[in-house]
Amino acid sequence: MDIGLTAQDRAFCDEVRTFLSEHVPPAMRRANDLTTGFIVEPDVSIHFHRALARKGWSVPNWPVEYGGTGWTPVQRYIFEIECGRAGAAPYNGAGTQFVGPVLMRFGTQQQKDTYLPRIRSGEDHWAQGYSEPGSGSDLASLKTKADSDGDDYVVNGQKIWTTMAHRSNRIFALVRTSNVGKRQEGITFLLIDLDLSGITIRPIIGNGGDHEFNEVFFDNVRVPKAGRVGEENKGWEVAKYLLEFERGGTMMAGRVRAQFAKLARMIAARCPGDPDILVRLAEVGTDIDSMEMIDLSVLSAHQAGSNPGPISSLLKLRWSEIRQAVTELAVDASGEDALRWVNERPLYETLQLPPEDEETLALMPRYLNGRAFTIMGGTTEIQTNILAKTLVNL
Amino acid sequence: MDIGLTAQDRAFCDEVRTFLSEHVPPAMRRANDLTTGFIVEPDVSIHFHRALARKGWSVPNWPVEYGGTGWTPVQRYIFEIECGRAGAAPYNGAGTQFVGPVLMRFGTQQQKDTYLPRIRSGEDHWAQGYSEPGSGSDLASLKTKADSDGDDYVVNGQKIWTTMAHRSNRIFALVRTSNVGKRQEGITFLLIDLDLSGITIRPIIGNGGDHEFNEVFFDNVRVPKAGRVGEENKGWEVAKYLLEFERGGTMMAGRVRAQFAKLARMIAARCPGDPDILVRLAEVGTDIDSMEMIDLSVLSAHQAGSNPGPISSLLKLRWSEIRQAVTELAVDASGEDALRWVNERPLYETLQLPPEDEETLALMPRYLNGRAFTIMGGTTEIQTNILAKTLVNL
Amino acid sequence: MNLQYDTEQIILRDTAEGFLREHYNYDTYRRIVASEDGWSRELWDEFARLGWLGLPFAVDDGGIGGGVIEAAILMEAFGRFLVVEPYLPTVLLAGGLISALGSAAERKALIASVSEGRARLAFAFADRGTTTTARPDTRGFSLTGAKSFVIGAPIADTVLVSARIGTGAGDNRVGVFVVPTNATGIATRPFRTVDGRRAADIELTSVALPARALLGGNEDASATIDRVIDHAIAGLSADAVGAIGAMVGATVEYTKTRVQFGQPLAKFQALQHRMVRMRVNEEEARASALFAALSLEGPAGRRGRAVSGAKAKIGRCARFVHQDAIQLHGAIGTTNELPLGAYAKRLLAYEALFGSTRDHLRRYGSLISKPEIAAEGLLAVAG
Amino acid sequence: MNLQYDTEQIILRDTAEGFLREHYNYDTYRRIVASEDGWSRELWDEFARLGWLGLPFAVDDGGIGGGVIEAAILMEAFGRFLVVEPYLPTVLLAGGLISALGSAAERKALIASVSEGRARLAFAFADRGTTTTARPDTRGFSLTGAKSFVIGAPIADTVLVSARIGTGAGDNRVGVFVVPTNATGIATRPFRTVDGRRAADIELTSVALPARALLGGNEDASATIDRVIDHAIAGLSADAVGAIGAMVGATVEYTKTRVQFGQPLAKFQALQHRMVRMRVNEEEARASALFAALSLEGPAGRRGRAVSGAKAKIGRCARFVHQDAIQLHGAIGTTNELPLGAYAKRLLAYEALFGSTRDHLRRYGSLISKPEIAAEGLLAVAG
Repeated sequence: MDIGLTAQDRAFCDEVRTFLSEHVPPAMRRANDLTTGFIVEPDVSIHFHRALARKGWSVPNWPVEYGGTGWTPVQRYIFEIECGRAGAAPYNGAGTQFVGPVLMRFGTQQQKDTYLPRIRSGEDHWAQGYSEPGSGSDLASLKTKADSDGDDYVVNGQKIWTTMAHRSNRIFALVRTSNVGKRQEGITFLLIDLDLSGITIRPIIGNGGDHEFNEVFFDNVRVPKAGRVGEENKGWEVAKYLLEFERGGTMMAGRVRAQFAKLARMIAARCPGDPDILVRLAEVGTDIDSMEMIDLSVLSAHQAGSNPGPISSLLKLRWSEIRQAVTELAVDASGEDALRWVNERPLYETLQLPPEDEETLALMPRYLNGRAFTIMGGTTEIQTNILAKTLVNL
Repeated sequence: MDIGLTAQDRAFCDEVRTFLSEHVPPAMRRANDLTTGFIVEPDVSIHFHRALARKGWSVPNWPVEYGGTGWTPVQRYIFEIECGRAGAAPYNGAGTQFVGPVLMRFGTQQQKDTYLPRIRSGEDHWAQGYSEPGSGSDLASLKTKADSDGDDYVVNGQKIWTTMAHRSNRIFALVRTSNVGKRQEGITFLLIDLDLSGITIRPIIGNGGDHEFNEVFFDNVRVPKAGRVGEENKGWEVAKYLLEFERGGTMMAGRVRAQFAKLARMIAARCPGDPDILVRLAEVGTDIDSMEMIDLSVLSAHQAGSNPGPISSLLKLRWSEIRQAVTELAVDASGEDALRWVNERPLYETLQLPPEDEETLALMPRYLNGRAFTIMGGTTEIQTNILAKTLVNL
Repeated sequence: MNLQYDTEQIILRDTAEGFLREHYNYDTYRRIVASEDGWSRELWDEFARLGWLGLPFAVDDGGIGGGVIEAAILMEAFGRFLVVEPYLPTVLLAGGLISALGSAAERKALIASVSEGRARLAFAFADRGTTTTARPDTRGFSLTGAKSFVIGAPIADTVLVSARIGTGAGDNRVGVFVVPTNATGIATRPFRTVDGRRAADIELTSVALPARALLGGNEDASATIDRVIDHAIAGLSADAVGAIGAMVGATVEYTKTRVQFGQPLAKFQALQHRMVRMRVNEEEARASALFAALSLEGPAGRRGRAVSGAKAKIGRCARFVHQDAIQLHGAIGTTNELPLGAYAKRLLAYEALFGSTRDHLRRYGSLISKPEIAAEGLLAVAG
Repeated sequence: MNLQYDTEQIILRDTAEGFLREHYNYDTYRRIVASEDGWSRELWDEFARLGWLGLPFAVDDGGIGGGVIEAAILMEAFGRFLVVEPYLPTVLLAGGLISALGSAAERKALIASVSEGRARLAFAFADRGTTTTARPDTRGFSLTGAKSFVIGAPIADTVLVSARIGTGAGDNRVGVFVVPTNATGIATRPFRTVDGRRAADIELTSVALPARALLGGNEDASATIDRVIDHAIAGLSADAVGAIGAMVGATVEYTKTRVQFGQPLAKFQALQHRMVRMRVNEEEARASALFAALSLEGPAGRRGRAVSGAKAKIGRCARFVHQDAIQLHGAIGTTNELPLGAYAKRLLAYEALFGSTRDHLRRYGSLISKPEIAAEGLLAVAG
């Protein structure tokens, strides 16, 4: 066993740092620091994505033949850590991490040729159309229906919690194409252009004051069947494959470490001597260390070609809680000042204060929005139910 | 509203303090301080009980006609607090709090005449025979059977977790007299002399090293039917009435405050400056205050003749957790020294060390035994199930 | 000892809740919070008409003569219905100071204007950096200093300012001054708070005041200020209890109606146990707030133990409840589509105002760590 | 980076668990703990025969040449099977010091006697009150001082004692002395520990030692002592992970068989969720212990961060698991009828030995509060 980096790894790390120092300008760093939602506005992150694309790094997790980097798991891990540290803003994970892999596995040649390059380049921005008002944790109960009509499906219904739909030009959605048999067996996976007529988007404002979520209404929207991924009524299989990626499949360590370092800096400046704040910082730090170690064990297992087991739900469960703990401690460490509130978003466009005051104004919104970490992408309760079966064999 | 004491209350308080200063000798106080189990050995507490009996205070919660004190709820509360503060060791709550009230409600005149005076005087020491190896939380599944045979029941089976059975001369037990109909409808409540032939008692040693629990085996034990309380097969009704008393019906504040004060003294001596110990002490203190306030609201409701509602399970739930928190903080505040261990019990008979060293040796056993607070008398999980129905109406 | 509401108190509670249920729903709250000033004059006038603005003041001063329990009942209702009007700064803080420190004349004048809804006041007590001082001069006093986080200041016409009136070393007497917010030398930097209220940082630069601006006499007002702030904390604690109760109730109702996997969420044991804990926290919080209110008129030491204990305990209950309430609601709970988020923000503000949960745990801890105090029952403590 | 056990390591784990499963069940544990000395010579000899007592030592010194991972594997097995023999004091602490400080001759002599099971050692490092000092004299050294909580001392034939060898102010060099427990001037007050082990407080009064009693040379051994103690903590952490795993496993099995209200406890969702948390804690604890082991040979700062981090994290996991394991077992879990209580006691000892969870949170906190360290990934940290 060893937990060290090889000479190549270190060389790679230097290359990444050089790249980031060139392509993460202060403005982007500031936007990242002052973003109170989950996602930095695409009009900011697109520039970084394009730079990555030029370098051939925009889809590192894809196979080489599709424009992937062919990095070892360790290299991908290094990339994540360094991006986090540099304050680089990721662009549209829904496209690179969900749609891409799904198309490679289930897509037609034409779908691959059409969409993959546009994800790589950042031309397309994808939204996810899964949840519905009545179908959250119980996704299979979804009702949005797609009726076959010639070469089209006619889609009627409503999706909710579609992150950044108002910034996207396309959406992938689960729709009901049959009501016979098991609920899971009547679901189809559809790619839909958001500019089609009959689609309306209603914003949903989070407790943190940010507009990231939306309701998307479909009123007799004609979607070409060419947009269907996999066979009709076989969408659940596609969805399950995709959910695996959503549940912590991505490496969190980079992003969380960056937030944690920011927290440590804030505490060092604000209440350096405070004993219980220090102890809580240490608790979060040790939580991060142990979870990152579990991440690395997964990497190592992958490298060794063995299956890490039912660990993805555990990663989702704990990383989401740890991310909340970071935002919570930040609020507690700032006392009364954390109560000061500004309505306008994004903060980096409205504020003109000393940096530390600006960051203080971001803490409470971030805490409030962060309550969704343990809800979105499979609630903590659902993950726990899954783990009861898969990890504890109950 | 007011939370003050009347002049009479204060006078009463003085009377109680005077009585306690005379009848709680240092030896009893020490025994109380160094007892690591739940209950001070009867051979110690009997002396206090006799003194109470002489004063007419040995069964304060009983109606006056049965030798009760006729105290107001506030006076009983004061008595509890002062007894705790004085380090007075209560004697056989099973007799005074369970058997007594049950006999007054369900007992025959002969049973009352026989047993009540002996409980008042302390002549009898009662044990409780409820749980069985297969019947814990699910009490109604009990199997110990009593077959009618002339004027006797012939009892066969096994009880477990019978506290202090090895120090008792009598036991009240739930036995199965019928297997037809609902499980609850075949249960009978029996009073049994522990010196009857066919009874054997096996000690169970707690993780704290104390012998308080026992298994009691019944092998063709002939129990006179005169010992039956209530009708045959109606024992469940009796048991439910009694459980109400067990679930925090007694006022905890006195005992807990005494333990808490001891903890505060220990911390002041051992780690006065330690910030997180102080914060944790404060957390426990505020928990105690709020629970005591709930206790007082129950008192006040009783005084006003109104029903406090489904609060007894809440009291059991939280007081048991608070008592554990006190023992846990004591262990944490003593660091490595809490790991020092002595096998012999009771400590007050074996130890001859400086008082603070002696008390340190009691902390870990007390913590370990204390894990049973949230299990005995209805587990936390059972209380929570009950509260889900009664308090939250789910 | 008697902890039962009397008939008048039950009527007060029912009237308050009845009025607010009818006139102060979530949409009202959102409209008021979104408005320029962040308060509703119409509702403020209603509060006056209902006698709420004069509730805690002596009848002789033109008040209703209500006590600490009545104030707590009203504040709990305000918390339950998200009322953001400046009741705390105007009535509990400033009003409390005026009743305690003001001369008969000052009380008559100021209390009346408060009770009738004509005045909105604030109390600037927290110094930012150096101590605010009142230098006596020929025409009266000259105030200089900086106050931070003055709740209600942006919408107050008058702000009470605490300042050192002591002259020379060793003399640290503090006085409270009645200062019109438009006086020259005052710079107010207003801001919104997370729970939709208004507050401000205030800069005072040689603010010239007449001698009569000093509330009451020259005696040190420090002890009174501490007591009034404890009253405010107790009131805010009742407010928090109202918000906690609302969140618990909303969660129970939601889980009974929200169906997933073919049954209401309320049927899942894991969620039932969570909701039991929420209710238990509500009960504990309510009991703590009551103990604080009932101890307000006792000696300072016992008052401090009860008030800091309540702030520390209720702060922890509030944290637990707002987090679990949102979690059990799921995604919808993280948005402003439901009032849930507004309650969470109100409780987060409660936790940090007038000293954090941690601060009060420390204050309580230093008092309770004396074994003789730790051993005392609450009756003895409060009696 | 590679975190997979290699074949030898898997074999070691399986042999260890296999042997202990067969020869070290709960009854064995109870018998040994109840015995006068609190350890079994027969089993100790078996440990020697299996090569466990020489495992971490260099082949040249007569050891097996195993590494930190091998030691961790063995310690985890010891924790899983409640082994109370003095492996930690003899092999990890004293043995570690001897390999690090001893001359070739000292290593040959002492390591051999440890590996072959002939010697049981202890390390007295914690001063009670004043610093233990070694005064040089004509015949060698004279040791005076008091050491507290010396694990394994009552059953050791030799105890290593740390003492100040510095002469004059500013010179705080510390040396480690090899002291026979029967040397004159040594007073040993033995006691049992909650987890059934033996320890002692040791008084040293002018204990006369030959010059060769000083392990190695005159250089300051402080840094080595810190490193060896970190090794011991890492080993003890693996032991704790074994005990945690055993408690979690026992609880899952018990709830599957214990039937109440007509179904196994394991079917109740509330209990399922608790057990998931227990397993998650087990995984986190295991990961932390692994990170600590893999950082032992790195620079002191990184080693300290990993070891204190592991002690702090695993301590919290241990607390959570032992409490929930007992609660889910119900009454039987609070008694010595099952091994559960013995595991709980072992974990409680883990939490308090070599610095409490809180102490290590503080040590870790002071290291991690530097943002540049907080930002670093573990690979970078350890690499």
